[in-house]
Amino acid sequence: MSGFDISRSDFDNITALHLSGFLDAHTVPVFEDAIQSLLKEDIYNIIVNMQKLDYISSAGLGVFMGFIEEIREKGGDIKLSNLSSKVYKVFDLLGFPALFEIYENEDTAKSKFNNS
Amino acid sequence: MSGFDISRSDFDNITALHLSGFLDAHTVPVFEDAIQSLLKEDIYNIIVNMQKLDYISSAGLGVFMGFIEEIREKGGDIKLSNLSSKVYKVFDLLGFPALFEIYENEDTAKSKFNNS
Amino acid sequence: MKKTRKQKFKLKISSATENLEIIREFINNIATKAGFDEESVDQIELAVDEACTNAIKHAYKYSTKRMLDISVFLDTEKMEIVIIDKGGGFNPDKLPVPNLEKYMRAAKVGGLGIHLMRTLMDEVNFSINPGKKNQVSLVKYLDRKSA
Amino acid sequence: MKKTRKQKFKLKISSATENLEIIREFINNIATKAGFDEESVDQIELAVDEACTNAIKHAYKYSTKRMLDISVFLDTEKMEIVIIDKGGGFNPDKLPVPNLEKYMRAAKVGGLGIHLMRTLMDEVNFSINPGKKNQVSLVKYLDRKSA
Ligand SMILES: Nc1ncnc2c1ncn2[C@@H]1O[C@H](COP(=O)(O)OP(=O)(O)O)[C@@H](O)[C@H]1O
Ligand SMILES: Nc1ncnc2c1ncn2[C@@H]1O[C@H](COP(=O)(O)OP(=O)(O)O)[C@@H](O)[C@H]1O
Repeated sequence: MSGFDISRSDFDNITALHLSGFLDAHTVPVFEDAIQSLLKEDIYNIIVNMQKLDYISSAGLGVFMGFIEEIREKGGDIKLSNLSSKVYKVFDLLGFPALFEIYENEDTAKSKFNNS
Repeated sequence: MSGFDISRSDFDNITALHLSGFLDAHTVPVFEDAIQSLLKEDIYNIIVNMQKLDYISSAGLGVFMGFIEEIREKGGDIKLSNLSSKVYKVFDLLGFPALFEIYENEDTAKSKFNNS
Repeated sequence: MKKTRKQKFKLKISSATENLEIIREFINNIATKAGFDEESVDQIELAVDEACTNAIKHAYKYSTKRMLDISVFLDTEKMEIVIIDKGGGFNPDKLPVPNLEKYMRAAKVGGLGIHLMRTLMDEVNFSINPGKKNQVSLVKYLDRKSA
Repeated sequence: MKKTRKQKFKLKISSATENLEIIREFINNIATKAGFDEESVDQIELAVDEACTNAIKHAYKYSTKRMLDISVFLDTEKMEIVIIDKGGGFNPDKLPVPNLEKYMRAAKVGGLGIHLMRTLMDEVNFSINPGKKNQVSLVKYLDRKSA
């Protein structure tokens, strides 16, 4: 029963959110709030690192769909990294890999922001 | 859901049973059978090493009460070792430490057989 | 340690998202004991989460005074989970196939749950009786390779 | 992630020792979420195992066709678990205090369960109605230090 936690790392022009635990209909508001805070600070280059995320349901996937348009309009992006195979499968089942960039590790995700 | 397992190590005149997992009313027959086998082989110097035992209920404690008299009559003993604090508490609550020898580790338990 | 061939389980639990974790572990434990491989267990767990989330959100509109009603039927060939609510119901045949690109542009956060259930499970059946008994049955067979 | 103040849970599960593990995890999860410390959670889990084992063994004599009936009531001050069986009942006031030394000499393997429950929990109450409804209520308070 580990609940859900987010920690944040700020780099030059990129911020990474590290999710851990369970992202479901109960814990989704925590994740939404974290993204909202970034947008309020005009941070649009976002990496969501899921290394320690044990579980995601469609409620969690919804957060990505809910914010991505606004973020891309501002010239930013949400890039995903470090998905466990269990979590990746859920993203994959719904076709997320065609619409979101998913990287093995955070550094690669970071470099993709810098290149663009 | 790790179930229950026993592995056995035979020394000169002592046998150690290593319990792992959950010892409850469901898994008790496995433990009883293991002790029965030892008695059939005329092995009466027994160490029960509980290092990997995560859980014990009164059904598990019953096995000790059920066999100890017969074993001691034959000049043997059941000595306990490596109890986690969680498992020790259950033994302690019912007063087992007054009637069974409980040791921190298997080597000490072994040496107590050799001394006697 | 013999196994019982046929089993049923019934769980009633307050309709609260905070209970999803307890429900998932309960389902996970039964599915594991039933002999499903890890991937199938994960799939069953997620499908049940989606169905319960729908009952909590749509049927009971987050009123934690209502109770979720979850039954599990297990036999040697399959596991069936039935989730019942007494909410307003809906028409499961009229749901669009989710279009992720469209959803993203519209910032739509939902609409994936039932599609997921259908993808994850071997059989998904609804029986809707608004206000009385809306039920979704989720079935997974033991011998089939995961979807 | 707000918490619901008052909650109830009801679990019906085949009366089989193989289900004790599922029951324990279910109880453990609720007790943990309720905010009990680890030692108290362990104590509650063990007391419920003992009560369920008794129902499986004494009330239903290992017939796995019968169902265990477990209810959990949670509020801000305590957790109560009620286990009901419809077996032949017994007189809980006539049980001897277990005498380990005597038990060992007689190779008696049982007789510790109810004593354990009483030691582990803050309140243990039986209400016996043979053949109809035998119930044991196990209560643990949140603010009290473990026994
Ligand atoms: N148990 C239910 N009671 C009432 N309506 C429901 C129920 N389950 C699903 N629905 C309806 O079906 C729609 C699609 O459900 P779903 O695919 O799970 O997506 P989401 O719940 O994210 O909207 C919901 O938006 C809701 O209108
Ligand atoms: N649910 C029950 N139905 C009928 N008899 C019971 C029940 N629970 C306990 N008993 C009786 O009380 C006795 C003491 O129970 P307990 O202390 O748990 O020890 P054990 O079950 O190991 O004998 C049992 O031997 C049994 O005769």
